[in-house]
Amino acid sequence: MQPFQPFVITAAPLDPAPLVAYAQTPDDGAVVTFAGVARNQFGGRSTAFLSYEAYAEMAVPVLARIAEEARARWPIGRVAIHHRIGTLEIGETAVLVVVAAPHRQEAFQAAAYIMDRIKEIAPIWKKEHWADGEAEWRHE
Amino acid sequence: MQPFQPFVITAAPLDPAPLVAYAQTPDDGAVVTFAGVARNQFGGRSTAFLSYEAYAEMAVPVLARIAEEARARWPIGRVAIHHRIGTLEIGETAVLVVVAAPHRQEAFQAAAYIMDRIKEIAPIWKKEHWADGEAEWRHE
Amino acid sequence: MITIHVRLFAAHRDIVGRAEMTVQQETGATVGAVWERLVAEYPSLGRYTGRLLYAVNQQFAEPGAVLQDGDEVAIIPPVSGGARRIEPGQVCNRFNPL
Amino acid sequence: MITIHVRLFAAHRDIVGRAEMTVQQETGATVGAVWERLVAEYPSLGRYTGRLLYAVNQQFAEPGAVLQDGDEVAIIPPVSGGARRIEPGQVCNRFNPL
Repeated sequence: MQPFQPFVITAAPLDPAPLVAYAQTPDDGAVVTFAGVARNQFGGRSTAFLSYEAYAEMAVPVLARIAEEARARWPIGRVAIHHRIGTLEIGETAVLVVVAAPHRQEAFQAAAYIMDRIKEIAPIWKKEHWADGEAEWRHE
Repeated sequence: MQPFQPFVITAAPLDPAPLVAYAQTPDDGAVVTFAGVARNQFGGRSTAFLSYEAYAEMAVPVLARIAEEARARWPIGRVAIHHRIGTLEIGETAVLVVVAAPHRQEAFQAAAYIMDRIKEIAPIWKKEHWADGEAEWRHE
Repeated sequence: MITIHVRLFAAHRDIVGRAEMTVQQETGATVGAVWERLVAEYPSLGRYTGRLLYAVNQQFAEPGAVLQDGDEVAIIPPVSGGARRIEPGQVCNRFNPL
Repeated sequence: MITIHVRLFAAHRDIVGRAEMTVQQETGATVGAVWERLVAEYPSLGRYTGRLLYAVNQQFAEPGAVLQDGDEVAIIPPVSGGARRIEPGQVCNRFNPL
């Protein structure tokens, strides 16, 4: 069996359980799991589904780098980040971020920071497919 | 089958999956799960295990009240809080807080707030059983 | 006289040796009076004065709340703790109105 | 002359109609020069100028970075977004040193 990979870009559905199992160690009192999920509308306009595309060769090391940034800022333990690509139905998970830490404040802060940084620099793009049939990249 | 209860005090091990399934709706773009877990030491002193006790008749409505406080402060969706009592080995989950929301910032803020409030007012107490055989309630 | 059911938890229960007790109080007695009586009987409870929450019939109550015959008074020692950080501007009153 | 492999993504790929292309540039050409050349050929890319990140061989690079023969240049349009709130005092430079 392949060892668990903490930083992954995948077309397969995401499950938080293995990320939590990897991240949590006996030193940790807090584990924060963030799931970013496909929602049914944006700005009042109905969404049919989403698609995600990544520059995967670069996105994986960027996710690892973002985790290292967080570890340099807060006393946290292990971090795992899995991001999905391809077509996502409403309710499906696009990204999972798991941060384990001795204390909860740092786990929350680091998880929020990691999500902000993913939205800033990870080379992953989202296309909104509206219910009316139009579609647009969300960086338009 | 009994319907899912969002606010629970239980002696059974905790699993986040049903809380997430309950909390997430098609309106939500973010689901934050916080797990508070038994860690192996506090202040450098080794912990053997923990035990939790609750004033359960009051703790369940207090958890519901804390969720309502959070919903009054931030535009969030559903909240679920399960707290375990009894004996917990290192690594076992003592509390799960799940917050779903349209946007991630509010989900993070509400989850952190809910944990702060649980620590302030929920009538639930933790006893630390040290590896050296001593034990003390953590409000000592 | 009124009859009050008292619930004790965690370290308080260890000190008193009981999780529940029934006490007789003067008519018009307050929650705080129940606590003072407990401290008089079990002086090692005294160091918790000022660090408690109280509940009457499972609702948070101030020490000045007047009791009725048959009320259940819970003495709520400081809860399970964990390092809490108060952020600038954060609301930290213990009884936020909904 | 040097040969540069260009990677295009998302809306850029839609505009250009290709995910990858190979271009010849003058020796000493910069990342920014590759972008300017793309904009000259596909003017509707122009509105992304100033909102991009660049990478050379999968490492973030500034527009002034000088290219070597065989480099892979990725044009990284603004990423997937979502409302971001900048908190007071929050560090929001895009390239935090580790």
